[in-house]
Amino acid sequence: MPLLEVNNLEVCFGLRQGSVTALRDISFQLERGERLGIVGESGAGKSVLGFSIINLISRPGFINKGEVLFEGKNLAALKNKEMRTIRGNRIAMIFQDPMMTLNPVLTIGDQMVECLRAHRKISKQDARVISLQKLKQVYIPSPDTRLDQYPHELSGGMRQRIVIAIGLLLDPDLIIADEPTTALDVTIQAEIMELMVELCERNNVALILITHDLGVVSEVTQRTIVMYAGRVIEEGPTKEIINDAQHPYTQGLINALPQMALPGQRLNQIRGTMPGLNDLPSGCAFSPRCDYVLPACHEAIPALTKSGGCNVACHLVTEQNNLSEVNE
Amino acid sequence: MSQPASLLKINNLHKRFSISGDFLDQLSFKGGKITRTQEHVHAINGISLDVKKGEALCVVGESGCGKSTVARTVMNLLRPSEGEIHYAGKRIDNLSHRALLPYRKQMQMIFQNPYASLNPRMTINQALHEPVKFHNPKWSHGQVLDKVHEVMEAVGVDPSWGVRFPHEFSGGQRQRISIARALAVEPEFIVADEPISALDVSIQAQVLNLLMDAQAERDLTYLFITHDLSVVEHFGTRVAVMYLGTLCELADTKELFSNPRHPYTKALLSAIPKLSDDREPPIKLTGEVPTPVNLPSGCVFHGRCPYANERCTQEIPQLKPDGTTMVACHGIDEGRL
Amino acid sequence: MDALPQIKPSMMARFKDSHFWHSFKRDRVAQFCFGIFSLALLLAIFAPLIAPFDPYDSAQIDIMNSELPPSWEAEGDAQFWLGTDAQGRDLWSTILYGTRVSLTIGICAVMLQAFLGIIIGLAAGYIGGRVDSLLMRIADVQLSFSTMMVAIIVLAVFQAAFGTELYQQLAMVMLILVIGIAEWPQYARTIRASVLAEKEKEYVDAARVMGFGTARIMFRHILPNTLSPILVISTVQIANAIIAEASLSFLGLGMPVSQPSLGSLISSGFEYIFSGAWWITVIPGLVLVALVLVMNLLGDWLRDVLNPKLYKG
Amino acid sequence: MFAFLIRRLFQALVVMFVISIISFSIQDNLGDPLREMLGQSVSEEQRQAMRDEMGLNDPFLTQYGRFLGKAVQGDLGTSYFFKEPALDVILKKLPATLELVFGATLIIIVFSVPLGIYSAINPQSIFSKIIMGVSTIGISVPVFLTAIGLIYVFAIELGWMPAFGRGETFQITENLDTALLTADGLHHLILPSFTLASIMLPLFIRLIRSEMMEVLQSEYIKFAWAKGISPWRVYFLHAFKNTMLPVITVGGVQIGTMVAYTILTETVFQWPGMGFLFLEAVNRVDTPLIVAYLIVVGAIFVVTNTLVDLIYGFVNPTVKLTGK
Repeated sequence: MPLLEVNNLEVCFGLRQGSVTALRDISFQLERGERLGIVGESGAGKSVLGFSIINLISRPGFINKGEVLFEGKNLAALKNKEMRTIRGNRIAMIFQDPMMTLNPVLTIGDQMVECLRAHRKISKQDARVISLQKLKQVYIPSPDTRLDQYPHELSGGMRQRIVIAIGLLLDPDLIIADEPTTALDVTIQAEIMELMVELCERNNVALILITHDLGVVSEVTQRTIVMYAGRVIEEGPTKEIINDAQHPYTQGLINALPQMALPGQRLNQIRGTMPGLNDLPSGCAFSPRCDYVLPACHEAIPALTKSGGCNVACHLVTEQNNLSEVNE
Repeated sequence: MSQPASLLKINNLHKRFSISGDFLDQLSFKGGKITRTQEHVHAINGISLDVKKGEALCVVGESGCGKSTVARTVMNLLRPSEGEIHYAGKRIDNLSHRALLPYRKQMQMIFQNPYASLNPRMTINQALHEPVKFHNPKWSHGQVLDKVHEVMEAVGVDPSWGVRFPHEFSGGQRQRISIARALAVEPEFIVADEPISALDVSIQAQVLNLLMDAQAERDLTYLFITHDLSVVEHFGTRVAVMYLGTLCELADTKELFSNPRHPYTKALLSAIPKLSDDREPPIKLTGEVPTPVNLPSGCVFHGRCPYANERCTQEIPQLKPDGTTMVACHGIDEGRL
Repeated sequence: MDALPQIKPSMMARFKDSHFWHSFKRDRVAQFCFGIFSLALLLAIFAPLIAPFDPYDSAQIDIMNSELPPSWEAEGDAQFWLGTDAQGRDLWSTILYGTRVSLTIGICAVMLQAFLGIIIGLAAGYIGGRVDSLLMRIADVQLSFSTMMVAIIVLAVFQAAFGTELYQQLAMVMLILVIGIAEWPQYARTIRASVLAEKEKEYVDAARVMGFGTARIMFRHILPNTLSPILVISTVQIANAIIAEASLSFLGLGMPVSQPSLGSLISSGFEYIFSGAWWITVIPGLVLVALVLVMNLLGDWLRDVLNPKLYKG
Repeated sequence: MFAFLIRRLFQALVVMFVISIISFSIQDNLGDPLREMLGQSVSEEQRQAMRDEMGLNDPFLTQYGRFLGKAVQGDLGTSYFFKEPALDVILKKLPATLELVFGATLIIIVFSVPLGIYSAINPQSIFSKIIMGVSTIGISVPVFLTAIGLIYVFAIELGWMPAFGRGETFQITENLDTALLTADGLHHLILPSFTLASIMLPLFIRLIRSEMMEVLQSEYIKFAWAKGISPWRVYFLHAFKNTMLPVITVGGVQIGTMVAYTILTETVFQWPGMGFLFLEAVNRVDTPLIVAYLIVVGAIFVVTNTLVDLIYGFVNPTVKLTGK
């Protein structure tokens, strides 16, 4: 049994103008200890996906359809009280901006101890000892003084380590990290990413890394999901996606990176912008920006189909595969 | 290193911000005595740079290194605490508002946040007309209109959209409009303060290409501020690397990427996430980033530098040539690195 | 990219297409409140034409008619729809004139507040530094004393100094001045906060880089962006000013009984409430509450629609 | 801490200076102390002599200096009406006003916190909508109308409550009594306290609600949920502590308003406090009493504002009162 299995997940936001579907037909699996990247531009729905796994989408969003099976248990159908025993305990979450994630009026110690005591019956002293140990694991200098400090007394990189330490407190099986290094500097980002990989490997923790940065994904994850306008458009081993992307959008995204063009040359750009969720074009959402558009692209939404080692949602790829099959 | 071709020259620039509040906040009661202490953020500590005509000089550094302060000081949005700024041979940092006006036409700026850089209550037309009219008061309405159309087309924005308000556009489009506004007064020098860092990857490429096209067509000179080294490789003629308000290294782009000298530049380059599998592991920097309030003595980087020695903790390194590169490092000076 | 209409939209078309108008069309409460407020405004403006009696004209008042209950009560007189007050004035006419007085004072006082507050707030926010800290310190002290306190003290002192007679002649001007001046910090702080938030935005830097002058940036670029909070606060401030006027009149520091506002009318009726003449207090009281309530509801609605919380920075 | 103290001290001095100038001008210009003391029958010459003797013809600054010197010693003149030191008269009435403020504050805290939090947590529930509706009506009803309404319903129609006065009091010392320690006093206190609370209560409910709703949107609350801690802890520790910061600031400002409204409340209920006394003094042109009231109220403001700032610094760890 996979650790996590998401089946046909659909998430909607009920707005005054009617409901908007933010995620459509999302399915994927995650094995124990596996590191999965979810890549997409802002508005693609990647953060919403992260939050819907632990059933913590902010109002007015809600899971409309589908299931999130964690060790076979459907989290989408759990009651709040049961869900609470999983959040922070079996599944931990790391947020984007460490400056905003920690409560400014509580000490680091308070915020760690309360998390432990919410899930385990232990004394405050014992909880402090465990907290201290986890702070050491994330290489925080002089950890015992940190416990009594307030967040505003620490730097951004340090705070993100503390957030990671809080995530690790109860030895979870899965960590969901939502753009954990976007708000940090490059040199700090490299450190934090290395730390996360190290910790995941050492404790056999699965990781879902949500990011817009293909570079980070290629360094950290084993498998990658590419999202566009609320759908999965390509899914497969990270190496294959980076080196041999099949979906025109993924290709465009990779080619647009400055390192993919020759120094001093114009960059390869994708034209246009991602459509809003409430004015999606008919057919494939990428079709208005796609250079290889087929008539079918404007009519039907392509389904995720197997192609090589990946699953791709693109009419062109499907057609080419069919052709080569016929030829053989 | 002054050359006649330099358009902008920054001489030993310092900028400090007081963070001690007013006079009363600065007083404290220690050991029975009232003492007055003033604390400053040392945003820029003695930077000298010159931007040559027609080039794109990139200033790179992490948050808090003072790169944006350099941009804002150059544009006279801030007054330097020390040092001088010369534009086309004339000192401009001490000019009055009125005396600056001709330079405002020649120097323009593009900002980071496309959502804040356009006035939400002004249509695109208003936003573009106002500066053209202001700097060319003798122009007829038709001339102004022509100019506005010309720049809108140049940045790929349909002139018929001019009646709309900024909130009706996406981030990338707004950034195009901001660029159009800067181009509208026909400047020759543009300071771009992180113009693409708030945009999505696929849009970043569009805007970067636009800036490169504009440079080619209009013979522009850029001072380009960014935290993203990978962008610099495409854009910059030369690169200046900043750390904690000081200049570590200044080199031609190719030279910097193929042969970085300063330990900080090396670490920065190695930290860029790469798509290829075969890259070396990033250089690990130890220690915390110091705050610009209490600057470390000596080389500002010594606390995190793996090669720091006694001299680095005491003596501030000067920018010295090493081949074609200028670098401020005792290790290189001594031939240790 | 999508096709767009080529024509330049007119002000009216733009207003009709705005979020503001759309939410107004959807919101029944807002429409109702706006209706009531407009009605009150019309009644107040045309009070001399509508009112059956002139309460300021002593020739029309007969003391024999005093304390008559409303016409639907057993002892009511059909001539006086809402009954009469203790001096024999027709209550309906007096309420119309009272609303006129209350609204005049409320609106004029708020205009004065807005004038002072916008100028001080803009200056403090944009210029900053010493000017800012001095102005805001004064505002803090003044706010902590509260408008009511300042108004009561100032009016009490003036009343004692002028003597009651002269004071009553000047009452309306005094009320407008006192409420208008005492409340400036509310405006100034709101404007300053939004100016500070706006000043940080890059469009202001862009304007400075263009070489525009301070006045042009302050009034043409920043001020229009602080209009939302100004509109919201103005609505609520009119409500507050009306309450303040009523309270001061109730204490006998406001409008005289001969020229009653809603507050002084209620005050004059309070003595008779124990003897059963409830209408002199209750009816103007209801009018006052209704007037203030619709202003507050309109303010709440505006706050939701224009969302000036965004300007908190 | 040092800067804070200096600034507070400075502010207090400025406030008291302004008040003293105002007070002195009132004393100087309102009413003629000689007429109050001597009556009409004294000749003009005798008056001039008296004026010289009393220093009433001295330059303004000399007179002001003398006034200040006396004021510092607690001598604010003698009330014309009570023929007693004005400060004593005021201070004797102080407990009654403080009782009222205390009662109202208690009501405000007891009701606004739970109601505000409830309506922030369940903004869509019917009960929240009722709370919000009632509180909008609440801020729209002037305090004297609330008072009249309460008297009419509970005192006249139902007869449950006394309509006015302070009832029996418990004498602690000769000049200090309290209605809080007798059943009758407490009974009398109920309506005025609710009246006084009625202005602030809706304001605080709305403030707590909006601040709490904003806090609940924040990242750190989302993170607290993601940690799986109990809702009770999220709402009442994580969210509430952050909600309190702006509420304390506003609360400090509102204390002034509250004291101002004691004047109205005391007038309607004929509650024998400072406010009622002040209004009587205004009508009698009892200048020393007016002055004494101004100075006492000014002192109360300065003290409470300092306290509020101290509490704020205590709750908010990012503000350091203890200095660098």
